[in-house]
Amino acid sequence: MNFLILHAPILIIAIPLLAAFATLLISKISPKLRNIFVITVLSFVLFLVLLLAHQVYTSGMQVYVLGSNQTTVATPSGYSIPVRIMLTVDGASIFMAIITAIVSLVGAIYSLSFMKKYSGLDKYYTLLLLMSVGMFGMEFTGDMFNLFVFLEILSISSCALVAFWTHKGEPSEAAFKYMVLSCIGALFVLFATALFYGQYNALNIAMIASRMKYSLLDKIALGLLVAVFAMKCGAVPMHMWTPDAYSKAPAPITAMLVVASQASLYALFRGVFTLYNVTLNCLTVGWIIIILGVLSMFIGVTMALPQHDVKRLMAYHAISQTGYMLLGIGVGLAVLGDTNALNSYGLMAMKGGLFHIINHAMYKGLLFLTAGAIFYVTGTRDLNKMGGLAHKMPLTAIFFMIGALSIAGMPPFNGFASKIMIYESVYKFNPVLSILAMVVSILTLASFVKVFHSAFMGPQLPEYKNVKEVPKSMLIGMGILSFMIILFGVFPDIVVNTIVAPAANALVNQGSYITKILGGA
Amino acid sequence: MFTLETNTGFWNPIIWIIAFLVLCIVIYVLRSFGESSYKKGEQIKPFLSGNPEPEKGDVHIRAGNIYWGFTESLKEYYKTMTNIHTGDINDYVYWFIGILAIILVVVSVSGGGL
Amino acid sequence: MIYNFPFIAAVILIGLGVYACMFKRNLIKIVIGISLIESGVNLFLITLGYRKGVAPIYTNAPSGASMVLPTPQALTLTSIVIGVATTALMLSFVMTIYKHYKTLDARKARRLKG
Amino acid sequence: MNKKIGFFAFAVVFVFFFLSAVYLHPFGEPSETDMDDYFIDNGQNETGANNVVTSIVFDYRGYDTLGEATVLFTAVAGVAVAFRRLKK
Amino acid sequence: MIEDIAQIVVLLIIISTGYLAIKMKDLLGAVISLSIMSLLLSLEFYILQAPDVAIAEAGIGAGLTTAIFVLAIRGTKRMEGS
Amino acid sequence: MRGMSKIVRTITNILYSFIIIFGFYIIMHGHLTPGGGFQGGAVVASAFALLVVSYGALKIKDMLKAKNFSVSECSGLLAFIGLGFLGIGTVFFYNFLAGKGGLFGNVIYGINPGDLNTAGVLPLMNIAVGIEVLSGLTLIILYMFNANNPKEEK
Repeated sequence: MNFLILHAPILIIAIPLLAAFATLLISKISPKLRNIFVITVLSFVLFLVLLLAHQVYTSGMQVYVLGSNQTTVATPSGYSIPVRIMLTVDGASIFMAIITAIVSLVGAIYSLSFMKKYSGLDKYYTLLLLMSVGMFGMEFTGDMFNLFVFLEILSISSCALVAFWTHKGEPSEAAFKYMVLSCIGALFVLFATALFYGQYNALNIAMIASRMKYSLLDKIALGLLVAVFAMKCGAVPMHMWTPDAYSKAPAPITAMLVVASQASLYALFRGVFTLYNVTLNCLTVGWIIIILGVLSMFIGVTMALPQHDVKRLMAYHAISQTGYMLLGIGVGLAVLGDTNALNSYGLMAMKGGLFHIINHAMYKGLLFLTAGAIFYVTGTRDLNKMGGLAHKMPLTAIFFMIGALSIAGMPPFNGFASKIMIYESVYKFNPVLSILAMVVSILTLASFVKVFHSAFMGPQLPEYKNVKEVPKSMLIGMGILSFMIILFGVFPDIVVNTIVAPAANALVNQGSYITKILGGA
Repeated sequence: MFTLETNTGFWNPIIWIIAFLVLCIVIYVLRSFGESSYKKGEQIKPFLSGNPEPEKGDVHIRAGNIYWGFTESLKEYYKTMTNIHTGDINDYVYWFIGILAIILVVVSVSGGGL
Repeated sequence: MIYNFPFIAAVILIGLGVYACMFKRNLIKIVIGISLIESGVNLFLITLGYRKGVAPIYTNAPSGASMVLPTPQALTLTSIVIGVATTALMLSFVMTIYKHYKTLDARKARRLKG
Repeated sequence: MNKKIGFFAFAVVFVFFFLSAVYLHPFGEPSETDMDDYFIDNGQNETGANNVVTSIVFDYRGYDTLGEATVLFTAVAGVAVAFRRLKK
Repeated sequence: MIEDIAQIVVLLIIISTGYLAIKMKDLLGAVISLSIMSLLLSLEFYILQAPDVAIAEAGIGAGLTTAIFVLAIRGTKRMEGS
Repeated sequence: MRGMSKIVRTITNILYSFIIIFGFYIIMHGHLTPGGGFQGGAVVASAFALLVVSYGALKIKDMLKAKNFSVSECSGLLAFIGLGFLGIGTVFFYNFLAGKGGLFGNVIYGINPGDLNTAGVLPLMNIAVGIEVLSGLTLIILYMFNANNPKEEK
């Protein structure tokens, strides 16, 4: 057990990686064995993540230095600079890792029956594992160049999965657009890394942060990082790839793509809070993020209303919900230098934003999975052709209702808990933003009423006389997420205090992060 | 345990769940006051006034018709928005580079931090 | 004597690539543009690591000479392989798009919009 | 019209890239070199490889190399997915 | 001195081949231009004392990337316009 | 696409074995001279690309099988990550063989021609990565080539 805890950070990344390489070989033996193997591996990873989470919450940040002769000593003896790659697992990283592990497992379980009738499944599961590796790698890394490498793994595997259905042209088109944007973005991140390297001769995030001078080059690097990661998480007006990619990917992949965008969001926060923190002009950068967030909220939800492709509609809602997170974190960043304001409402806004991340991963994942279930039985995503499905698929209808009420911020579901945190704290910062957020919430409810009405309500349509409830593994996948939503809704206090508050504190306290890695400098 | 303290207020899901249950009971009680001798199928006919019963598919309001008024009144807005969402890869890169330019200018003009 | 000319050359390559991504309609031209950005960034990294000296290899090195910085070379090695991987995947997407759409024009190959 | 705005944005971004090239340290004189000096001084002792670049690629930053090999593997799987034969 | 001049010349040719690569209407020509640029880039890497990267760039950039591009152009269309 | 003329094939026949040997030389001497797994793998893969181009789809089907390359790619990667896992007694990716003496050589410091067996796990990793890269890049070429010639597959 001690061995597992000590090596947990690398095992969480290396085991799915090993499994991904082995999956191609195993599926040559038997497809059934491969399915069991993938599920086992992802469950074991979830177990490891929870173990590591317990360790992080009891004894603080974990550092794992790869390839040295001791796991935790970052700098070689006699030198004050870390030369090896290290994994740093603090509250924020483990928070994202929990989300990633849960959603990956659910996605894999759901895929068992959803993807059964398609060919190329060995590559599908390989890519699915690699995608979760990419996310874990981005979340745990403490090194700028390593971040770039795992960003590429994540974007390549997710693009390949978006283009999985090659019998039509649209998935390839969506994947190509996503790929071009993420390639340019990743290369810009590499350029920013090169700027840091040129000035400080360091690639380690803590080392760069401790040497940060905020010169013109740092400003350019900051601009590049903010723009790229905001684009990767789908902030308006760089969101155009999101509806394309989300609507054309297979449903379990879409649920994972949501988490992938949140990993980029995490990278944005890591860059702004840990690399720069108070050296930067907090108010300006905070307002940039707030404006991106508000635009995302408003344009996302208004564009969602007239859509008639159910997954495209949900993709626009994903953009709109990303706006809430950006708003919450942006307010936290804007008051970062001001201790009073930070304690009175800034930290609460950040907690709200972070809590919204985990809530959003759960309910948006659930909604995309129910959309996949609808597609599975009807063969269409067009809302105009649907109706009366609740007669035959009562469980899916209930799951959809849970997700829809949660995303609209209806009490007592979890969406409400995080939204009220954002409303109240943002109201103190700027009342207009808060009111806008409420309006967006109402519009969200309105458009989900539309989906629910046109897909599930109404008389039973003649063309869907023979539909049946979806297979068991899909129900299990959706059931897990609904259970999590209700759990988070009923016990918001426990969730906020155990996993969200450490994440917010880890982001704000740059000093303790640097001290932990470089020693008391 | 159930109460989430935000700094200005609090939020307790249990109260809401209890309120919801009470509401359900009230509705159930109200429903039990209704006519108990309702017969399915036969008593609809007076409402149709002798007309034939419409097909099931026609009764259902399709998605395209919901919120028609809303989109109609915001026609100009939606026109601009659809113009922006061209689906052209060059435009995607346009927007990305444009926002990058704005952020770079704002960040570098606004000067140092603390 | 040459001041920062290698840096500037690298930046010009990046600029050419971004230009191609923004203004060229042909999908393969866009991929070529990304290839150019990548070459530019690689050149930039290698140039960052240069100082007067020999290659960082002890085999057959002249004694007493200083060596150029080895880290950027390792990073560039990584980034070159990543580059060929992304290029291959993008080109395979282009081929699939051509198979279904029969065009390489970014303005015609857009069924996803709105 | 649209093209002009796009070109303007491109010009602004390019100017910033250009500035970053000009404001860096002069070519051939890196300002700080402590990490790389460590590699040059101790690389041979610690790993036994004469080629310092190899010792960085496979030892000090071996994890990056693993990621890079994974990227290639992912791309191959992606190409295979794009060109696979579809079940009828 | 002579090295600096050589470097400037190589860099200028790199930039001009890069320009040609995005300017040519014939995609095959553009790809060949890109390949020449890669080759010169590997020469430049060699001048900058990075033989490891030079071999990689010559093998991957000039060889395999070109092959992949040519295969893709064979599978699609050769001319940019029309 | 049909194969090229007889002259090209003859030259390829002579040339490709030399290129492959040169590639493996680069892989093996990665820790002593410029080169390593990636560069050597790329050189070997370009030899295979030459074969593909000069022989065309008909014959290449028998000579280079995508399935075999896929297996060797996976096994190369598994060997690489396995070497990482072997060091997990101390830390993942720990170079547990370097400077151990005996079979693994004693390191001579400073400027020297060096020995093949000194660098611990680095040469093994070079070989593993070399196998992975050469089969990965060849697979990409093969897949794209086969996608261009769907009719000739039978």
